[in-house]
Amino acid sequence: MTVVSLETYAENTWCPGCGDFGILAAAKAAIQELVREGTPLENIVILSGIGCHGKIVDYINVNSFYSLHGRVLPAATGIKMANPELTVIGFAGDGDAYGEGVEHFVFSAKRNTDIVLVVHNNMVYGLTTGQYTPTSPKGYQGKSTPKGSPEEPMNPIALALASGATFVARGYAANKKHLIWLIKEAVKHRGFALVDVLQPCVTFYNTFPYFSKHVYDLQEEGHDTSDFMAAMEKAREWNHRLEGRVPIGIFYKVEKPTFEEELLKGRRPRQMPYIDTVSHVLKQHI
Amino acid sequence: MTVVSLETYAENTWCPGCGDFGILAAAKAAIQELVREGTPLENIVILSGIGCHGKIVDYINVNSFYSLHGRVLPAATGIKMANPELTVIGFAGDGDAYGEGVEHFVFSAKRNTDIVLVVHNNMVYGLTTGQYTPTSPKGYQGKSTPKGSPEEPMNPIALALASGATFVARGYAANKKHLIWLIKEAVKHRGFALVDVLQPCVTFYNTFPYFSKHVYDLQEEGHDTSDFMAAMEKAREWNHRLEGRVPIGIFYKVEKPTFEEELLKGRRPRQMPYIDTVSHVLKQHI
Amino acid sequence: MREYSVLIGGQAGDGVRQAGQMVARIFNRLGYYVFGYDDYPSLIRGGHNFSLVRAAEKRVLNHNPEVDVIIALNKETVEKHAWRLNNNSLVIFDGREQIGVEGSKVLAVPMSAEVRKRRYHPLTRNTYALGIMAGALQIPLEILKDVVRSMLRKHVEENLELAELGYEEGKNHAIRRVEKLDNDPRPVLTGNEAVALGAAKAGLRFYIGYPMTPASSLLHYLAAHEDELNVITVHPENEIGVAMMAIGAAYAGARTMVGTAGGGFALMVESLSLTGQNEIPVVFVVNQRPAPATGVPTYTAQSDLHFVLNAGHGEFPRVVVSPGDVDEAFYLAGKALNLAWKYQVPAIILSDKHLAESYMTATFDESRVKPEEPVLWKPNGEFKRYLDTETGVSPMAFPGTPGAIVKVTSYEHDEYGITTEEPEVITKMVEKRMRKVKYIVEELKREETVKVYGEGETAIVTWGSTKGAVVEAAEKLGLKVIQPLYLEPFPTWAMEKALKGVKKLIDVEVNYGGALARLLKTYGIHVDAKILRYDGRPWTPHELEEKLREVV
Amino acid sequence: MREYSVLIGGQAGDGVRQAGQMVARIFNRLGYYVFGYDDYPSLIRGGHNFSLVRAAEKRVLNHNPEVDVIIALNKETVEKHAWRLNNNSLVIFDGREQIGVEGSKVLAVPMSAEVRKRRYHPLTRNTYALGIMAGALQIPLEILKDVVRSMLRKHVEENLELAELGYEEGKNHAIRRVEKLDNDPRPVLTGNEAVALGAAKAGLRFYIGYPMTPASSLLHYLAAHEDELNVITVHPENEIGVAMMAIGAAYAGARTMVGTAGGGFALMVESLSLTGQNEIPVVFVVNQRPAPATGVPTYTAQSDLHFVLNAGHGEFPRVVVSPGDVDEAFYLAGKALNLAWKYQVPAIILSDKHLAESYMTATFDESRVKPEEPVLWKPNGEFKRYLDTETGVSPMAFPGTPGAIVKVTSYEHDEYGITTEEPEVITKMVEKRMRKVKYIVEELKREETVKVYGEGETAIVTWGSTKGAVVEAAEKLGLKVIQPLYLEPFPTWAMEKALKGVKKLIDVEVNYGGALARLLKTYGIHVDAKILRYDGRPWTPHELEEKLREVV
Ligand SMILES: Cc1ncc(C[n+]2csc(CCOP(=O)(O)OP(=O)(O)O)c2C)c(N)n1
Ligand SMILES: Cc1ncc(C[n+]2csc(CCOP(=O)(O)OP(=O)(O)O)c2C)c(N)n1
Ligand code: SF4
Ligand code: SF4
Ligand SMILES: [Mg+2]
Ligand SMILES: [Mg+2]
Repeated sequence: MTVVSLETYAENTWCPGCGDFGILAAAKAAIQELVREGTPLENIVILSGIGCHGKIVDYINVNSFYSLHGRVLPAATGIKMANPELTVIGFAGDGDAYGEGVEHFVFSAKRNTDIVLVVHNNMVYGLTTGQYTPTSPKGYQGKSTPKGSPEEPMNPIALALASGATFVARGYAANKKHLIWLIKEAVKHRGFALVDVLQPCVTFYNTFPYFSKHVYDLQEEGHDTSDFMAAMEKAREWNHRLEGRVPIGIFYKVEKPTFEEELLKGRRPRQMPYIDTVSHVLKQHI
Repeated sequence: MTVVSLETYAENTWCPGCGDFGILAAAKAAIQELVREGTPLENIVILSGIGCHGKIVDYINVNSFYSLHGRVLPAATGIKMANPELTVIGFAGDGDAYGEGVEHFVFSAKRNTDIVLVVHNNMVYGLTTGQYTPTSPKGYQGKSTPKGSPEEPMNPIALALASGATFVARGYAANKKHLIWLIKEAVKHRGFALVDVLQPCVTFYNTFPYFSKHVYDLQEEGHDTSDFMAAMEKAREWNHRLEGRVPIGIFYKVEKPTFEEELLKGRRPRQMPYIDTVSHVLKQHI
Repeated sequence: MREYSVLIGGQAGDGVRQAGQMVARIFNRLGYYVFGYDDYPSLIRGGHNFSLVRAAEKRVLNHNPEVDVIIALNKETVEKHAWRLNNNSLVIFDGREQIGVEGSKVLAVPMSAEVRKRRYHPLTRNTYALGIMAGALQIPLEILKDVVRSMLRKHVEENLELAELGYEEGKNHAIRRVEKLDNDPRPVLTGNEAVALGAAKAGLRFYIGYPMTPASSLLHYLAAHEDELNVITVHPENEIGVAMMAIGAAYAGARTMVGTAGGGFALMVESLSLTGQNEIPVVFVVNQRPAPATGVPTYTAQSDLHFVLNAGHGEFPRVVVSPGDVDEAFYLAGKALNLAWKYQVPAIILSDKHLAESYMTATFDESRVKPEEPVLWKPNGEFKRYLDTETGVSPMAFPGTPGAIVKVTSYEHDEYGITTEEPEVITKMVEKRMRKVKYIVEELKREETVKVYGEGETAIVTWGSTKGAVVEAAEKLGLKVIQPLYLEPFPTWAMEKALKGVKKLIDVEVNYGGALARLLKTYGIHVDAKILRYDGRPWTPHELEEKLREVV
Repeated sequence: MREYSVLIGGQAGDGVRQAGQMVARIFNRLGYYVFGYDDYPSLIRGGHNFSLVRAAEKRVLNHNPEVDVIIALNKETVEKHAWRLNNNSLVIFDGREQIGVEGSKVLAVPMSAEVRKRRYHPLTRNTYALGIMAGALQIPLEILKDVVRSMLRKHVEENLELAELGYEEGKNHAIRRVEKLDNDPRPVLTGNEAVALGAAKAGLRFYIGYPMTPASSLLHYLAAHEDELNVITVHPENEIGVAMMAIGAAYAGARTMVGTAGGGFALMVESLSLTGQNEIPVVFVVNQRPAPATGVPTYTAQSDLHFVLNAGHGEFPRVVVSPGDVDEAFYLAGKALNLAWKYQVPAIILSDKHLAESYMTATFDESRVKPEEPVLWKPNGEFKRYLDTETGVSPMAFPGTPGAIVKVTSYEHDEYGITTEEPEVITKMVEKRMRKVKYIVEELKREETVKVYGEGETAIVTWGSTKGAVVEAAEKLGLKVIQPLYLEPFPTWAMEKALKGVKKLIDVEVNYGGALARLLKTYGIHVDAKILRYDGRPWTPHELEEKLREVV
């Protein structure tokens, strides 16, 4: 059994100890397993936004689309609809996916495009030096909010649920095995799959100590992933304050038709022939 | 008791019978009552997006900001934070608020800015001739989706709840009295208030017959507006299919600090003096 | 030149536009060249809409403000447009009321009443009116019936019946006989339709659009013709979604076009810049309308030229084409898509409401447009998405290709697509991308990039839809007309040739500042006078003639 | 001219930038003019960062690539920068290792080890190094201590202790004595800080920004100084939110500025166009960096000029200023805010990474900037938000004003702000708005709009931060320098004057295409040669001198 190498020559420039390493390791392992299980490597495409997280595409030797800040999802949707045979996995930051481009988050969930979104949720803008993001707790003091963030954090799990996502999960960057499992489950799920990952930023917001103590596994404790209201309850159990227990695992999972199925209705864009003539249409204009 | 006149000379160009007339009448009546109850007319500002609904600002003789498509909310937020004494009421379309600019919707709810958003939810883009919007039912055939919309509709009530809105309500354009009450309640509420209004578009999607039969009043049937999960249940009871009963009224209402309170911390931007010198700051640079 | 003009006026919702198109088709089948202009405010019901249809022996690219027939679906139409009537003209009026219009014959027929009586769909009234017109102009009834059958899907029998009824009435008041000419009927297309077909012929796979006047009809048209054209249409959440989906789809190998007006394009500017960095080909249709901001959404303008030429942060090559009629729209749309793919650059089709929504006789040769081959990676050796080549164009592969790892990026990068901050690599990659301009120019030198009409020492320079009115006015006055079809890369070589012998150059546009004149100045070409309007209305030859006489 | 240059290099996270600023302040207190340049890749820890600080008797606006002292916080710094050393220079190296650098004295001190031993914060190492430097350059220890006390908030005692320790070691290896000059210390500011203070002095009330290098520090600075400057800062969901909030706040009467880089500005373009239609004054700071797209985010460029000049659909007046140093940044920020409010137009402060983040001695006279009165409505008679006046400027009122109903709109509108589609009204309103340009120009004619340095028949034309290097190189070569401070409305009158007697004109910029040269061409000014770079790095006088010699 050979393992495909996913190394690139790009120098890794994350801070030592950054939670992103955990996500990178899990993502690579998940991709390797997917390939081993039969997905052609060339059919895998990863995307990223702009931020520390975004560098992940430089570190995995697979097709990639390093997008704009906040714009992973519409690009991923375009890729998937042009070639539904591809496995499309987006990596985004919390500033990226939940802030700058949250409209695409809402709509990807609504459409149920068959793509995976892994959010490196470090509760800060890492690359621009630690300002508050949509998931920072109220009162968070970053350079743009020295008096403390004036806003309650967003609850992305609840938002994904309310937006119509069919697979909603949370992982933790330090739980590699669990995260590999989540990413693979998300890939196997037909439809939009959110994997929000608690990703401590050791430089600006080191949440490792807290999360390592307080995360618990939803699946271990028992949770009905087909029950929307139960998922919503669980989503509301914790919301980005370093207080209380933090559920990780799959919150919700249901099957629904995907966007590209409904859009393409069996057409295969890459195989469709170019038209030879427009004369049949011109006739309608006479 | 005198009633302030809110007429303008602008010719009304809505289609005869349009649900927008109901919203206009209710909005005017609500404003008149607010003025009668003590709000200075000059302290009221209304905004609109672009679409049929947008014309409402031309039809009410009060301060107004005819915004861009999808951009009512950030403009409203800017107005409110620069002058918290103003009563700020935005009117937006469903394409406008739930599509083009839905990120601002999520964030206005999250921030709890003390503004009102009245959405003319006709489930179509009216002004651009009837294409599907985020709230059109799946399968809706508009000119951009002659084969039927490939997407499930968005549930704006659920989205507002998940985003953190503190006042979430639905009205019906044909229930004027109820709508006046809702708008006034929304204005009186301290924080972000959504009034989603079922607004039949007689030209492209005449839902009057359906709604007139199927709406029911949440408050009449009894509903605990302080219970988030109950509100979420009610939100999910109906979602833009012409099927089943349609709850209107207040889904949810809680008190939380507002954005401008948290941001301004007592400062009054319009009263703050201009600084005379920057020498005290320059000193720090020596 | 034999020519006829017909105005149909009524309220929004009265089917004025369709009636106009039917008139155009009638004349088309009589062998005439046609042009139809729609004037409508931004509302859905009510207000005042009118269509001006002109038919002529020779190709016409503009409407004539003066008309031979007015079909007045309401009284307002007569009041607003009586000034357009010439002698021996006819007014077909829906009503019993006797209205007097000097020098014209008025046929007051209570059409609505008749339609209501029969409980027919209100829009059948238009066919009734067209029947009257056909009768009065002695146009064979069969032609009208044919048009009804080919254009209408619903209530066909009722329409045919009313056509006949109207015809009988019209016959009794014949004012003239429109002769049938010896030409075969040709397709009548709007600019948007021509762009759609040109792009489809060049291999368009996805059209992605968010509704916006005057680009919505491009989305609607392609959506309605998906299966006939092998195009898939998508209507996303907003214009940022549009542009980013398009870039994603093109990255995956699908020829993709998006369309919008200036305001929607404004939201795509960051994405446009992305295509400049990641070298993914996307075509943007930008249909101008009066701005800034929402402006006057259903009217026309040419005020986004410099915006489109300079949109996006940073420097990167782009192609900007400017069609002036449906033939050019067809060819240039095809060319834009091909250039985008051959050079991996964004291409912009800059049109405007007047071209996008007006309909006119098409005479293009569709065989001239086909998908041209991009530079594709041959699966031997290593794949580098940004291989530094002589032309600056790197062979492409798409995800799903065994052996190729396709890494694209918004960052400055090396040949593999890995981020770089090294000054030497940055320099090299900037030069790689910018080098393409030279090769695009070489290709364009083999194309028609500047059109010249007529000759003489006094020339008018113009662009886009305005060329229709300009060429016609210039013909009358014996002036030369120069019309660049490409605005970027700017065809200096062809302009130079076109300007040979020109002593006086007059600029005609639909904007305040003279955008083309400003552009020309960057290339060392000075105009001697500018004729500009910026009221949302297109120039007509008649108005222009006057203005031109003043400056010539 | 007495001048010294110091380089501090290390990893991101080592506090290189702050150490550089401390060096600058030390020399500042010695009466020198200073300039500091930071070079850092886009990462948070690791990589290689360096600061180049130059101190001189005369005002300097650029760094010197050659240095007298290198403070090497790691070995990489020595390897990368040894070429910069001149004779009799000093390397202060953190380590025990003996490293040889030709012609220079190397002081290897195990500073980290020492810091670790004492369990001090790792960043205190920098003060240790500065102590050594102070000792070796015979700079009074008290000055360093003063700088520590004024700049550092944490671990002050430890830092003071290490300063002393280092000083003692450095003293033993003194290489030279930096004389104290007879000047008072002056404020040392970055371009962003100067813009912040200039705007604050002109009455700024809200600064709204979404983080983006190199504009983030403008947001951070104002956020940190809210109470000292009476400014309120807001960080919204994205740049569209930023721009729209700003327009809302300005509509409500608050002077508001936003700031971003090219990519963020790209997202504001639709809103910019809105300000063109609704005439609400907003100031946009656009700090350029290499693009397209994400590009090279922490480096510099001047490649957004035409984008900024032409951004937005439709035609509307705008003001674009281009500061080249902190004094100009202060004045022009104030002026931009005042012009925006006096003429109700958008104003853009076009800067770049090199100016925005480099720090230098400020010599401006703050009394020259203050809030200038906009045209306000006097509460008598009817209020018309878009009253058509001679200057095109309509008296403003804000919501909350009894008697005034303030209706603003993105649509074309009449004087009350009610939507119009009437051609006459459209024409009138377009002209009303565009008329303002004339009055802005009249005001600008009373301002310094073009700077001229030196004289001669050969002149260099340049803009923005590049002027620093250009002026210095030109001085050496005896060339004249012309620097427009306003790019829109373009000061043709002042350029004409500046160009009098110039026979040869050389353009120097940091971009590929020669953006300023292209702009000049539109105004009939031709450059004879262009000296361009586009590798993300600013020009230095030394490099320029060489290039200039080639073309002069
Ligand atoms: C349109 C735009 N705005 C702003 C930026 C600047 N920017 C780069 S990364 C970043 C924040 C990233 O935060 P997040 O998405 O949470 O990613 P992280 O760095 O935390 O992984 C920002 C604001 C940008 N690149 N593009
Ligand atoms: C950025 C932008 N995109 C598109 C448009 C075109 N447009 C105008 S109104 C409208 C749809 C309006 O639909 P909705 O918000 O539901 O309002 P309604 O007309 O139904 O009241 C669109 C797409 C625009 N004005 N601006
Ligand atoms: S700044 Fe934070 S998120 Fe970014 S690499 Fe460092 S630790 Fe990771
Ligand atoms: S199109 Fe629909 S929403 Fe618009 S005015 Fe007519 S009925 Fe109302
Ligand atoms: Mg983050
Ligand atoms: Mg709607």
